[in-house]
Amino acid sequence: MLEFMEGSHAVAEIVKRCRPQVIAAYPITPQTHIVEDLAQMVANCELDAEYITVESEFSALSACLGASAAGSRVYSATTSQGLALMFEVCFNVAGMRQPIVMTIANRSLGAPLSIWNDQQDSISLRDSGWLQFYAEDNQEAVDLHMIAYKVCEDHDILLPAFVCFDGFILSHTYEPVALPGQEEVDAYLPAFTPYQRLDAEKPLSFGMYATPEYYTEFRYETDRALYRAKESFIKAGREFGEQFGRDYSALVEGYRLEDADTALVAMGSICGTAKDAIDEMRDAGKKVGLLKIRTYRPFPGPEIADALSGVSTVAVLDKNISLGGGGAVGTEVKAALYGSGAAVYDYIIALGGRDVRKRDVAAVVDLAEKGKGDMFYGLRTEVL
Amino acid sequence: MLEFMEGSHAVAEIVKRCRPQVIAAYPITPQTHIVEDLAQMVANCELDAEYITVESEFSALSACLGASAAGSRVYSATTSQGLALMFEVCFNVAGMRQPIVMTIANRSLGAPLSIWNDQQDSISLRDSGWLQFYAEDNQEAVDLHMIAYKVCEDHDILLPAFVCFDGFILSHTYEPVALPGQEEVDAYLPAFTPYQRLDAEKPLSFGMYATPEYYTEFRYETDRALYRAKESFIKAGREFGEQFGRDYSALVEGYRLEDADTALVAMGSICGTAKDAIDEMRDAGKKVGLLKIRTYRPFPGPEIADALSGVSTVAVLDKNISLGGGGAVGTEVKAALYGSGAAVYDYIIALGGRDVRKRDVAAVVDLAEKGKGDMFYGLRTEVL
Amino acid sequence: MTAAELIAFAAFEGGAYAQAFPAFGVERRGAPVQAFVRFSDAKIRLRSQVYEPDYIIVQDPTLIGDVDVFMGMKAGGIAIVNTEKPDFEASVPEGVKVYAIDATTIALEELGVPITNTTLMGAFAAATGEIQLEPLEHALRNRFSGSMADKNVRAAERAYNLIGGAV
Amino acid sequence: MTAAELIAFAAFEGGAYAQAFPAFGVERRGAPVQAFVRFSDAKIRLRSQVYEPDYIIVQDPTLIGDVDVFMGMKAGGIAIVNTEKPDFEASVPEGVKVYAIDATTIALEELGVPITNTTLMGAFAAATGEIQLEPLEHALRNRFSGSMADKNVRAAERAYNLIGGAV
Amino acid sequence: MAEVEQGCELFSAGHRACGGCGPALAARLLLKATGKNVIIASATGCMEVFSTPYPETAWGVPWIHSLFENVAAVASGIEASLKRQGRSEKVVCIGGDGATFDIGVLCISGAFERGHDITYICYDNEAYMNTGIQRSGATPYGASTTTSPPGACAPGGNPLPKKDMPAILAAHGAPYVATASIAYPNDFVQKVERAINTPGPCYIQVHTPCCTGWGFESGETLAMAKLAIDTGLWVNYEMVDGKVVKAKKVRRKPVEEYLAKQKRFRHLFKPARRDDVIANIQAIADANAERFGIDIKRKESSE
Amino acid sequence: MAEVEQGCELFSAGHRACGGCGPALAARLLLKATGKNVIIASATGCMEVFSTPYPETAWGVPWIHSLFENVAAVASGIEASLKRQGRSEKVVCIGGDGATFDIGVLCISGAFERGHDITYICYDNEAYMNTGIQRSGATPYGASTTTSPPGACAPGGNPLPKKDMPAILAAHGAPYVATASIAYPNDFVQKVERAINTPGPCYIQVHTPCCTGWGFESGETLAMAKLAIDTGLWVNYEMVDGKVVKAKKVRRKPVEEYLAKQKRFRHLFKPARRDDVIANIQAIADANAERFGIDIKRKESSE
Amino acid sequence: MALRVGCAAPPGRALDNKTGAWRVFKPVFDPETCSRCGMCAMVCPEGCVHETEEGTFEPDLDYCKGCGICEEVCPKKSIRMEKEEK
Amino acid sequence: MALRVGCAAPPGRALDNKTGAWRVFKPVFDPETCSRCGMCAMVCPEGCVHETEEGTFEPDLDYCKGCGICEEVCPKKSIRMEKEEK
Ligand SMILES: Cc1ncc(C[n+]2csc(CCOP(=O)(O)OP(=O)(O)O)c2C)c(N)n1
Ligand SMILES: Cc1ncc(C[n+]2csc(CCOP(=O)(O)OP(=O)(O)O)c2C)c(N)n1
Ligand code: SF4
Ligand code: SF4
Ligand code: SF4
Ligand code: SF4
Ligand code: SF4
Ligand code: SF4
Ligand SMILES: [Mg+2]
Ligand SMILES: [Mg+2]
Repeated sequence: MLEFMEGSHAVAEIVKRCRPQVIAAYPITPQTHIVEDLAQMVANCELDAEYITVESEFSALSACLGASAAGSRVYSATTSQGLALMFEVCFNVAGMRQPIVMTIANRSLGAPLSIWNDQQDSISLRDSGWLQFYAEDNQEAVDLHMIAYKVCEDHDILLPAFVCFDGFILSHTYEPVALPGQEEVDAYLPAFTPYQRLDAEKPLSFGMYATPEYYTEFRYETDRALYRAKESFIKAGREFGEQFGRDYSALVEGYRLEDADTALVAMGSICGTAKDAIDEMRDAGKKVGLLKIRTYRPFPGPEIADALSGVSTVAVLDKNISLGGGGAVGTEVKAALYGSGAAVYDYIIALGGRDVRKRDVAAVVDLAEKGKGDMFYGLRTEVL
Repeated sequence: MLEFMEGSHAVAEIVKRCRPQVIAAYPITPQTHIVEDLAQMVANCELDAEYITVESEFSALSACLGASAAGSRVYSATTSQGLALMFEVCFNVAGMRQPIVMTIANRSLGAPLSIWNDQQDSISLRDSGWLQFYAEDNQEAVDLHMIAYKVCEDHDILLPAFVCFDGFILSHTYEPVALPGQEEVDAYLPAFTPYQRLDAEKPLSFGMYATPEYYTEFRYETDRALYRAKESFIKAGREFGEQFGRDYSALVEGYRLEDADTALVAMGSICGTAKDAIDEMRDAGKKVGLLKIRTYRPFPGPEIADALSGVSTVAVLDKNISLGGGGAVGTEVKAALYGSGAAVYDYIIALGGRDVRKRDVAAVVDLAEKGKGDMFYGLRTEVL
Repeated sequence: MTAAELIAFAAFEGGAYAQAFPAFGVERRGAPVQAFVRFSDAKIRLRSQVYEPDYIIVQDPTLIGDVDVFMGMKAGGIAIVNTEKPDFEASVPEGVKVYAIDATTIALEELGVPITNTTLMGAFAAATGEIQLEPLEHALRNRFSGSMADKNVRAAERAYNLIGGAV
Repeated sequence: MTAAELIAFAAFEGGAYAQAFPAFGVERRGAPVQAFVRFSDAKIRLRSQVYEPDYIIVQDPTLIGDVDVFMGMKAGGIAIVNTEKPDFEASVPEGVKVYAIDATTIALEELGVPITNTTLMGAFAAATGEIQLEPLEHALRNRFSGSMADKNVRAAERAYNLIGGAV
Repeated sequence: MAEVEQGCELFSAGHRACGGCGPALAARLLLKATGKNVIIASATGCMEVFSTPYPETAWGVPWIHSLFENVAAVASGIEASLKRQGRSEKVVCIGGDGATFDIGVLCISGAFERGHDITYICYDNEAYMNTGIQRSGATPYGASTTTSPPGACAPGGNPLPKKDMPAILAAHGAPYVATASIAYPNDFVQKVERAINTPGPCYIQVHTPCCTGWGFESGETLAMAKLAIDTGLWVNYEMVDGKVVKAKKVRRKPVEEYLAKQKRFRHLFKPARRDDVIANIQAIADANAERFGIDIKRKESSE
Repeated sequence: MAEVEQGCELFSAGHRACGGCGPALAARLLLKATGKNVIIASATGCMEVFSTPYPETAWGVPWIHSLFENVAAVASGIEASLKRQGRSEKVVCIGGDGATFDIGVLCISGAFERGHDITYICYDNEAYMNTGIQRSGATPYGASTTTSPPGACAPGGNPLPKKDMPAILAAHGAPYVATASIAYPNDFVQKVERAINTPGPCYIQVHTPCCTGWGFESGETLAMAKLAIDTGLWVNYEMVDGKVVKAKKVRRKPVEEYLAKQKRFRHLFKPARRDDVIANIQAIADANAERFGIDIKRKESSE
Repeated sequence: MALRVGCAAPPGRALDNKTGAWRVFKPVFDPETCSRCGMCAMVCPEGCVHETEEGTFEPDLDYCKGCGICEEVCPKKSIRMEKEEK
Repeated sequence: MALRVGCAAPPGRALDNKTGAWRVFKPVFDPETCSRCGMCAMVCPEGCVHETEEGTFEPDLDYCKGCGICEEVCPKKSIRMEKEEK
C-alpha cells in the first residue's frame, strides 16, 4: 500500500523496522529529518534502541564501530561535511569489516559551503571500502536500506554500506512510498548475528596492526569482499523482488537502452528527470537511453560494459568533480568501456543544488552527439 | 654540491630556505623527522617562524589556513591517518584558495593500521583540489618544494599543494642531495605576497557560503585554476632548470620510452627500481619503458596519451586501491588513453610496505604482455 | 506541513500520483519561501523545480510587487491569492485567472490562528477542480485529529464554497 | 647514525654514490634491527631491500643462531662479526669469508661506551677494501667533533689495522 | 549609551536572521565592543548562515569562516601569523554552543592549552538552531529539542545537564572566563573589551535566546534572557585565573516562570505537569545560586 | 601481594615494549585489576603498537583498537551495545597522554558529557613516544622533546605547563577522577577497581615513566616514578564529584633530584645551569604541594 | 561580475537584502513620549533604529523585520506594533 | 593460515615472540636471601617473574628483557644483573 510522506520520514520508518540496536548520528542538513524522526521513535518507545546523541560525526561513526564490534546492529546517517569528518573512521570501519549501514543524504562539499545537493560527499569516499548504493526515488531509498543490511551482514561479506539518496531532492520531497510492515521486514531481514564480537567469554583482539607481511593480504581480502558483494546484492535484490514485488537484482539498470545510439549514465534522482527527458527525445525520434548505476561500489564495470555494448555515444552525468581530474563516474565508466569503441563524454552537472531540467538532459545529449564533452555543463558564464 | 643526508632532513632544510612564517604540524610516522628538524631549527634561531605544536592534524591544517589567510607563507607535513583526519579541512583549504604547501611522507591507510609506505593517503584526496606532486628521489623531493611554493603562490593559481615522497623509502633513506643555498632559494622564490588577506585596513569576508546560484561557478573556477597550474608548473620547472640545472618542465617524464612496446606507468620512488629493471629488460632485448607521473593533480591526461602514443601495452603500477573499484591511477590512465588502442592493465602493488624488487617489475611486464592484469600483484597466497 | 504538501496529499488521496517539495534553502522564519507540487496519473519521475506552473497560490500578498509571483505562468493558468484587498495590483500574464480570497480572516475565524494552509487548499480545490471535497476532507482528517480536524475541514469548506460560487 | 649510514657516508666521501636505509619498522629499543647500504659509481635508483648482500656486518653476535644472518650471501661475500669468541658456530654459506672482531671491547676501551659502529666501520674498510682510510677518517671527523672525533677515528683505525693484518 | 558608538554599524542590517534573533543582537554588540581593529573567525551555524550568503556579507570587519568545528584552530593560525607580522588586530572567535560545547572542543582545547592570544565568544542559544533545533551539550536539562523530544520513554525531554564549558576552559588555565547575556548589553560589551585586552586565551559565553528554537514571541527575546537570570538558570559571572570574582546577584523567581513561557518546556506542563522534572530544574537553579552566591538576601519580608 | 592473582597473566609476555617500559607494566596491572570480565578499547600509541602486531596479541581479554583519537567514542558505542544486550562486561579505555590530552579530547569530552558508564585510563609517559618523543599537552614544563627541543631561541625546552586533564574531566562532571603511579602498583589497582565499579565516566591518569623517551636506565623506571611523587611533580590523588578527597603525602625532595636523572632535562644543567627554569619547575611542585596539601610537616628538625 | 577568489566578498552587500519585506507588524515610534534613552537602538538585532536629529529614534523600515524587541524594551512605552499594510 | 576477518586474532600469540633474545644483562635471583615479598613479580613489565614451588621467585628467560627493574625494587637485594652470555 502506498503512503504519501516525506523521503526522510520514509527512510526513518524503514530503518526503525530494520531494528537497529544502537543509533549514533549527528545532525546535518539535509539528513536531520531522518535522525529527528528516529529520536522521536525512541522517545516514544516505538523503537527499542540506544540513541547516542554524539558531539560530532567523528564520534558518531566511532561509536557505531564500537557498538557493531560489541555485537549490535547499528545505524547512522550523515552527509557532506559530516561524512568528510568521518573520512578516517570510514576507512577504519571498512578495514575492520563492520556491517554498518549509513544513510547519506547527498550534499555538496565545501568550500564554498553549500547545503545543497550533489554527490561529491559519498563519491569522494569511493576508496574507503564502503559499499555504495544510490537511490533514484524514495521507494528505492527505502528498499535499499533493507537490502543493504542483508548484504552487509552476510558472513561472506561483512562490509559497511552507504545508502545514498539525494539530499533535499529526495529527502525533503513528499511522494508515495510503499513501506513494508514490521513483519514483512522481519521475514526478509533476520535478526543480527555477529560473525565475531567483543566478548569476555571468547576474547579476541580487534583491529591489530599489520606489518608489510600481512597488510596487502588484508586489503586484498576486503577488496574481494566488495566484489563478492555483487553476488550478494543480486541475491538479496532478487529475494526482495520475490517478497515485495520490486526487483533489485541488477547492479545497473537500463532504460530504453535496447536500440539506443546514445546512452546517458547517471546515479540517483537525476535518473528520474533523465527518463522523462528520454521519453521526450524518443518521441522526437532520438534513439536515447539511460543506464542507471545502482551500486557504485563495488563498481559494476563489466556490467556497464555489457549494458552499453550496443551504444555508440555515452554521456555520463557526474554530480561531482575530482578537481583537476574530471568527474569520478565518467572516469570510471571510460575505464570500464576501455576498448569498446563507444565515444564517452563526461559532464559535470547539478553541483551544489543547481537544478536540472529535462531540457538540460537533452542539451547534454546534443553535446555528446556533437562530440563535445568532458566539461562542466550549465555554467552561468555571466558570473565568471 | 652534493651532500649525503637523510631524505627528511633534506626536506626540512629546503623548507627552511623557503622561509615559511608559520608552521603547524602534528607528528606521525614517517613524517616526524621533518617536523622535528624544523622544530630544532626554530629553537636554534635558524628559522624565523612561528612553530605551532598543535594537538591534532585537524588543527594543524586549520591553523595553516588561518595563518595563510592572514598573510603568511605557511608549511605543514603529514601522512596517512593524519592526512585522513585533515580530509574535511583539505577540501576547505582548496576551495578557499590558500597556497599552503604540505609534505606528504606517503604511507598506507588503515584498517589495518600500517605505518609503512604506499600512496593511498594522498591519492584518496585526489578530489580535494590540492595539487599533487610526486618525487622519485630525495633530490626531486627537495626541488619540488621550491617549485610548489612558486606555483601555489602564483596569483593566477592560488591553490595548495601536496609534495609527496614515499615514507621510509625516501624519508628515511640517506643519499646524496644537492641543497640550494639560501640566496639561491631566495633568488628563485620571492617573498610571499598574498593575493588578499584578512586585514583591518581592508576588510573582506572569507569563506562565505554559496547558494545554488554560485556554487558551480566557484568549483569551476577552482578546477580551472588546477588546470592552469599545468602551465605554471611547466614555467616554474623550466626556470628551476635554468637556475639549478635540473629541469622539471614536464608533468610526466618518459624513460626509454622512444621505441617501447610496453610502458610502465608509475609515481614516486618505485620509478627508480623500475628504471633499473627496465635497463635489465632492455639488456635482455625487451622494448620496455617507463612513464613517470610527476603531477598527479592536475592529472596530465593528454600528456600521458601523448607520451604513450607509440606503445601497445601499458602496465600501471598502482600503490593504492580504490576498494571495489581498482587502482586509482590505472583507472585514470585508462580514461586518458581511451580510444588509443593500447592495452592497459592495472597492478595493485607495494601496499603497506611490501617491498618491490626489480624482478617484481619484470614480472608485471610479463603479465601485461600476456594480457593478464587488473589485479593485485605479489599476494602471499599462503596467508589467504 | 505546508499548503503544497497538503494539496499533494489530497491529490494522492484522490488517487493521483503526487509530489511536493519546498524550494530548498536556508531561509529563516519570516523570510519568503516557495514550494512546489506536481500531480499526475502516472508515476512522477521529474525532479526539477516547477518553472511553468499551471496553478499558483500566493499565501503572502505583500510579496506581490517585490517578487514576480506569476512568473512562468501560461494562458489557462489559475492563481489563488490570499488577500484582504481583492483589488490588488499586479501584472498578471494574459489568460491567467486570479481568485482572491481573504484566507487569513477565515483562518483566524475558524482556527483562531492566521495559518492559511488548509483554507487555501479549499480555495485551490474549488478553483482548479483538481481535488474533490471528499479526498480533501480525508486528507485533513488524516493529518489533524479531534476538533482541529473539524476546524480545518470547516475552514477549507468555507473557502471551497466561497470560490466555488465564483467559479 | 647507524653503522650502515656511516659506511655509506664514508663511501660517499670517497667519491661513490651511496644509499643507506634501515629496515623500516616499529621496533623498540633492545629489539634486533637491520639496515642496508648500497654504493656504486653510478647514481643509485634501486629502492628495494638488499636480498643478496656482498657484505654483511653482524653487530650483535647473540643473534647468530636465532636468525640466519648470512641469508642471501653468495660465494665471495664477506662477513664481519662482532664477537668475543672468534670460534662461534654458524652455518656460513660456501665461499663467504668471515672476519671476527671484538668490537665491543675496542669500543669500550677507546670510547668508553659499547657503541661499535665506528669500530666496525674500520673493520669493514679493511676487510672489503671498499673504503679507504682517508675518507673514513673524513667521514668520522665530519660526523663527530673534538675529542669524540679523535676517539672514534682511533677505534676505527684499531679495527682497520687488526683486520688489515688478517686480510 | 554614550559609550557605544551609534550610527555606524559594523554588523550591518540586511542579514537573514529570524526577526528577534538573540545571536544577531550579540553579533552587533560584539562588533561595538571590538571596533574595527579585529579579525573575526566564525564557525558554521545560524550566525554564519544568516550573515554571509555570497556575496552579501553583513560583516564590516575582516571575517573568516572555514568549518563548523575548527574556528579556534583557524584563530590560532591567524594569531601566529599576526604575531610574526607584528600586526595589532585582535583575534576573536565566534561560535554557537554546538560549535563550542560539542564538535569544536578539540580545536578549542588545543588553542587554549597553547595559550594563544585570542578571545573565544560562544553565543549560546542552547541547541543546534541552524540545522533545526537539535540538542547540544548546552541544551538545558528538561528542554525538548528534535533530538531530545519528550515521549513515553523520555518524558522529560533532554535528560542531561548543561555542560559546564566555563569551568572546563578555566581548568585549561584561561586567564579570563566570563558569562554574559544580551539582556545586559553593556555588561556584555564591557566583558568583550576586557577579554580582548587580556593576554592569552579568554572565553565569554553569552546567553542569546532564540525565539524560533525555544518557542516564544520574537519581541520577548530580551525578556527571556532576563528571566533566565532572574530565575538563576543563567548566571552572569567572571572568572579570573580560574576563580569566580563577580557574579550578578538577583532576587530569584521560581524557574517555572521561565519554563512556562517557552514551547521547549511545554511538555513539562501539558498534557500533564511533570513536577519531578520541574523540581530538578529548580534544583539546578538553587545549586547555581549556591555556587555563585547570587541570592540577594531579602531583608524585609514585605519585599 | 596476596590480592593480586599470580601466574595467569592476562597481559602476556612476548610484547615488544622496550625493556623497562612503564606503560607495559601499567597494562599488566590494569588487567590484574579488571580481571577477565572487561572489554578494553585502546588508542594508537606505544602500548597498542608493542602489544598487537597481527597476529601476536598480548591481550588475554577482548580488546579493540580503531584509531588514535576516537577510543572514548568507540567505548561509548560498546557500552551502549552492552547495555542494550544486558551484558555485564566493564568497558575500559586505555590511551597514552597524546591520545588523551591532545587529539582524543573531542571524543573524550563527548563521552564524558553523555555520561557513559566507562572508565578511561590515561597512561601518561609525558610525550608521544610511539612516534619518537614529541611534545604532548602532558609534557612537563622545561622538558626537552623532539618538537620542544632546547636551543638559543628556546633555552628552556617545552615552554608550556602540563595540561590539567583531571581538572578538565572533573569539570565535565565525572564522578570519580584519580591520578596514580606505577610506583605504587597496589594503589593503581585499587583505583582501577573503584573506577570500574563507579557508575558513569571515570578517569584515571597513571604516571608511567618511559626510559627511552625520558632518558634513564631501564631498571630505574619505578624509581623515577617514585621520585616524581617525592618531589611533588606528580601528585597521587582522588577526586569524587569534583572534589579532592585524598592526596598522597610526602616529605618533599627538591625537584633537581628528579630532573638531574633524566636526559630530557639535561639542558637545564649543561652546558650551563638554567636556574630560572629549575626554579620555575620547583614552583610548580610547590604549587602542587599547596593545592593538594601533600607536605608532611617535619616535626623534628633532625629528620 | 567576476567571482571573488575563495568565496570572499567586501563588506556592505548585505544591505542589498531589504529585510523589511518580511515584516508582518511594524513598530511605530512616538517621539513625544520618548525619553531618548537609546535602548531601542541598542537592542535592535537589525541595528536599524537610528537617532533622529532631535535625539529621538526611528526605525529604518527597509530592514526592520518587525520583531517587536524595541517595543518590549522601551521603558516609556513609546513604541507600538501595528499590522503592516502594503 | 587464513587471515582473520578485520585484522582480529585470539589471545596467546604474543608468546611466539621470545623477547629473551633482546637481553644484554640477565637477572639472577638468589632464593637464599629472598623474603618472598613478590615485589619482583608485581613490577616486571613482562610479567615473566614466577613463583617457584618453594615460594621464591625466578624469571622466565624466554621473555625476560633484562631491564633490571626487579633488581632495583628487590628490598632484599636478592637479584643481581649479569652480562648475558650466549
Ligand atoms: C562537520 C559538520 N557537521 C555538521 C554540520 C551541520 N551543522 C551546521 S551548523 C550546525 C549547528 C550549529 O549549532 P550551534 O553551533 O549551536 O549554532 P546555532 O546554529 O545554534 O547558532 C550543524 C549541526 C556541519 N556544518 N559540519
Ligand atoms: C590521526 C593520527 N595522527 C597521528 C598519528 C601518529 N601517532 C600514533 S601514536 C602517536 C603518539 C602517541 O602518543 P601517546 O598517546 O602519548 O602514546 P605513547 O606513544 O606515548 O605511548 C602518534 C602521534 C596517528 N596514528 N593518527
Ligand atoms: S533560528 Fe534562532 S538563532 Fe537562528 S536565526 Fe532564528 S532566532 Fe536566530
Ligand atoms: S618508548 Fe617508552 S613507552 Fe614506548 S615502549 Fe619504549 S619505554 Fe615503553
Ligand atoms: S521591530 Fe525589531 S527589527 Fe524593527 S526596529 Fe524594532 S527591534 Fe528593530
Ligand atoms: S527605548 Fe523608547 S524611550 Fe528609549 S529611546 Fe527608544 S523609543 Fe525612546
Ligand atoms: S629484568 Fe626486567 S624483564 Fe627480566 S625479570 Fe626482571 S623485571 Fe622482568
Ligand atoms: S623482590 Fe626480592 S625479596 Fe621480594 S620476592 Fe622478589 S626476589 Fe624475593
Ligand atoms: Mg546553538
Ligand atoms: Mg605518551
